[in-house]
Amino acid sequence: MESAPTAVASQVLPNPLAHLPIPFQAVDYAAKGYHLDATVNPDQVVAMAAQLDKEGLALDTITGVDWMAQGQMEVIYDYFHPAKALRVVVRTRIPRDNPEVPTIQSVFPGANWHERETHDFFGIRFLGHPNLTPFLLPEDATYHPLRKDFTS
Amino acid sequence: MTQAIANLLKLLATEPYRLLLFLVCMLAFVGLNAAYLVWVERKGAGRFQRRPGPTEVGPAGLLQPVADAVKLMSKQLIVPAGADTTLFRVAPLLMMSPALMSLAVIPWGQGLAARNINVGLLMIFAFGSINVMAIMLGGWSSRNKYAIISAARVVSQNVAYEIPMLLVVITMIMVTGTMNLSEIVQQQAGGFWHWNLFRVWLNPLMPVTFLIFFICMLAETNRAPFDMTEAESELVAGAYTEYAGMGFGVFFMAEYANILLGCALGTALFLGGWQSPFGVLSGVIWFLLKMYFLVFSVVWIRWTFPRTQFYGLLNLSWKILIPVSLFTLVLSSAMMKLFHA
Amino acid sequence: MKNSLKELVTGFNSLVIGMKITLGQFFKPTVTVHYPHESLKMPKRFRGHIELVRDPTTGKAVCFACKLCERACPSDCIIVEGAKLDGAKKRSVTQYMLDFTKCSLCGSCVEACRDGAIRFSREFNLASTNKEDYIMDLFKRLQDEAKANPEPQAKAAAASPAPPNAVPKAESAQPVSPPQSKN
Amino acid sequence: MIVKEPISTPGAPNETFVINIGPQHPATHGVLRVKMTMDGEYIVRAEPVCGYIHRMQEKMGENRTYAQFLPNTSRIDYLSAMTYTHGFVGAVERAAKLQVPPRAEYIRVITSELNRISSHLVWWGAFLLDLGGFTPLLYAFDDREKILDLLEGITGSRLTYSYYRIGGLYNDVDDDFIKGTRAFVAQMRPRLRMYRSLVTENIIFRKRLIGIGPISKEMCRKYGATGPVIRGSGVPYDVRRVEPYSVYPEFDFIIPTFEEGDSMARYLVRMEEIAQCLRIIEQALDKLPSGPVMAEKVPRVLKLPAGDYCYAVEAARGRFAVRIVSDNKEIPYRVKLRTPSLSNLSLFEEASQGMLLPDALALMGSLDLVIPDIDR
Repeated sequence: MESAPTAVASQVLPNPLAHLPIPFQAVDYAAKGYHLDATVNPDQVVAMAAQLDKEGLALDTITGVDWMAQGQMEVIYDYFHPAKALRVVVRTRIPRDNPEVPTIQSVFPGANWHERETHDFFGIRFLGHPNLTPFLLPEDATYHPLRKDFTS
Repeated sequence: MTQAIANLLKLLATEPYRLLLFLVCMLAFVGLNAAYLVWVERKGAGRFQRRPGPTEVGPAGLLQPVADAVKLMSKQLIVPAGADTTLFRVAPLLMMSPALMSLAVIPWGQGLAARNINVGLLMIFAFGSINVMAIMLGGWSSRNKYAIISAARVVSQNVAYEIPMLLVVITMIMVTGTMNLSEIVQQQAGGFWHWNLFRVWLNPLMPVTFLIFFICMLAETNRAPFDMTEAESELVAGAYTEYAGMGFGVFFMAEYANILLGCALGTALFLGGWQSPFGVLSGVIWFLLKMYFLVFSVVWIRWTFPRTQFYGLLNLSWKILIPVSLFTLVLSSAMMKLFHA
Repeated sequence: MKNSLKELVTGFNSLVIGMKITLGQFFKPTVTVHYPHESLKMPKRFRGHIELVRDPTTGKAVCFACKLCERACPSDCIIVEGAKLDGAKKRSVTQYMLDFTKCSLCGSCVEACRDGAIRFSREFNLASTNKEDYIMDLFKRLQDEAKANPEPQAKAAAASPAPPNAVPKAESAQPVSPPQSKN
Repeated sequence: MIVKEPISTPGAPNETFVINIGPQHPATHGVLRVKMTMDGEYIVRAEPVCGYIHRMQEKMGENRTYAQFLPNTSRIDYLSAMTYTHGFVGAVERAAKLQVPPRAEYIRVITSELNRISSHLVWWGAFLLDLGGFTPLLYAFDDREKILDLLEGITGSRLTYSYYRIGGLYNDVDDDFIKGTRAFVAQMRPRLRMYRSLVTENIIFRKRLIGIGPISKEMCRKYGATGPVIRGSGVPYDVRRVEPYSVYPEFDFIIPTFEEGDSMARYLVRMEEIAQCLRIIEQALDKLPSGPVMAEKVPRVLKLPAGDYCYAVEAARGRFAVRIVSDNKEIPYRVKLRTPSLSNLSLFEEASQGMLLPDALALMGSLDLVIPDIDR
């Protein structure tokens, strides 16, 4: 009987996007759930998105993580490939007191809602976003519930 | 005593009283039918969907229509702010009355019609167009966007389906040579092969003609699959969205009265009216049996098919039904000229 | 022209087939359960609200207020209090409150209990117009039940679901009604 | 059949009006609101407004332990609760490097696929309801009821199962379940044939779907649409095949795709998927190994090593991915739930432009939305 894939021996595949000028690190899929991981500067995310778009990747989701202890916010862009097993994570860190990052809506129109949601939850401003109004929160919400210092 | 009753009957048989008597009977009949067709519809829907339908009020849910009526009557009639009050209140009545009046010329049995007039068919179609107006006014006056869309739909739908309907009826008038419904039924006496539906020697496309009539009847009464006016997944309840209580109730009853009228007309025109299928024992019972069979088919169709697309509905009328019905019209006139002149 | 004629014929045919199918269903028996008059038997593993289990030998609650369930509950809907009664070797439960308005019937509490002291009840009809009805005093219930039925119900205690972490033993027969062919 | 050109100038401000489809409207099956700017019956702009049942599931995830968050995963997409729980426990197991016993994985596949069928059946009935056909809904619920009975028999619950546990299952299945499932598979096939003749081949139904709401491959990719939506556009993307998880590689099944990209293609994908689910269930029942259903050595107090972990599953509506960010505590630092309906709905605004209202609702129905899945 085959064992479950959670126990597949760890193996790091070579980077299939090595030709791109993105500082990718190949990651063990079985351990992490994605293949490539890159941390870039906030001003590079649009260029990254455009390059990944050319490679035929699709936007999975955008989310944030509040690293309050470090005074930073992390914005995570998840991409997946519609034809092959290739999951790409692009991260960027921005200061927590002024969380701003350019929008990638011009590349992936689907980013619109994910960015609005991330703005809702973390207060991260996506510069150039056409409609950064509350998406899931009430229309008049001014709070950002997923910030670690949020209390209801 | 018996003499008095006989005298009374004789008096009632004279024209003005006869009309009154029939109208009262007709009102009762239509009211009862409209109420119980709702029951039939719900019970039928239940059976088609493998569930029992209404069962709680009365035996087999037979008192359900009464409960519904009491509930509807006890509700407040709300006129929405900004609505055209007069039109809003008139619309349901305008929908109900033509159906009632049209039923006056339907021959239920031999000599059993409120008014046996020579232009019966013409009268039905003259009144028939009024209920379009009623839905349109109801939708327009209630000042609701869904209702207005619905009002626009009902007009274009009914205009489209009035034409093939009339073409079919003109065919029938030509074939039978009369607009008197009683006479049309008389002509179909003597076994089901004499029914207009099967008189293919008059027109080989007679069954198709009946089909067109039936489809148009469904469309004219806004029944599924042509219920564009109250397409609940798009327009909530269409023109009836703002109606509460008996305002809605009258619309609802009028819908069933119109179905009843359509089915009665189909029975008289195509299925031999009160004539028995075997040539003997003709009577009212046959008329009712045939009519209720058509009503059942209407229910059956409603609970089988999804709603048509709006342009699909218009395409069906303008591209299929009108050409075909024109063709049958031409064909039957040619046949008359050639074989039955 | 030929295509549209063909479409007309096949289309009409599809309508006739559809009507045949619904007519076929018309004459088949109904598949519904007429609820207030008849109701289904709840399966063995039905997750209703929880209830305390009585020890089949002593007739008292098995629970000794270890509070594992209280801690496991994601919605904080259980309050357990226990005390060491005079002469008893171990603690026993003195209060067991379930705030059913918060409970999401997830079963974490039953799973957390290592001694099988709570189980799911088979109660499904919990409708009420009164919110207080849902603040359930399970300990009182148990005592009421013990008063009404002093014989310890060995059978009821055995019916409590096996702790999920245990090696599954042969489950007793379950009233999973085998789907009957109805088409 | 679709009429593309509006009669008057589309979108001229004095020609348009706004209607609300939702949040209380028969077409939206939940509390979605679509603000439609209309030109007659043509849609100039349809803007979905979400958040009416937002419950902040992700914040709840930061407040409770992994085991305590597990019941929440059943309540995101209540129609395919099994697959969502699978995604969450998968992520935790991946992080904790737990090895799930094969019997548990097989039962997960069987129950997930049963749940997928039940989800598709609800969609099928509700979609037909959107199109004005009421009866198929009841037939679908009749069949779904049998699945719910089976799942209730083993999990004790009919909708929010919470059946999977970190490291295995809540409970083992019994013989009744296996027998019942086999019986269900056997009698579902003729039902599918009945559905085909009653609905799929019906001319009215076909006319309403063929060519309506075409969505291109490119649009799916740009919006991140997954599941039957992308497969209906001809892309064979299925997490079960592309990023295999659990024991799916051991089964022989087809990923149905249709090139047309219209509502009919999405419909056919789901109907074909039901048949494929039945195949998977049959194979899994045949191969079902014996053994425990819970991993050994699942720590009572679960702390995941610091780092972030993803796990994606193919839910009934598409790709559901969980991202857990851990800081080596009992409580996750961050739980991100990537739900398919959100991405699938986000393309509606672009796809519905210039459509007629009933067509747009047919398109919306064919996206198979579950609103809590969007709002979370």
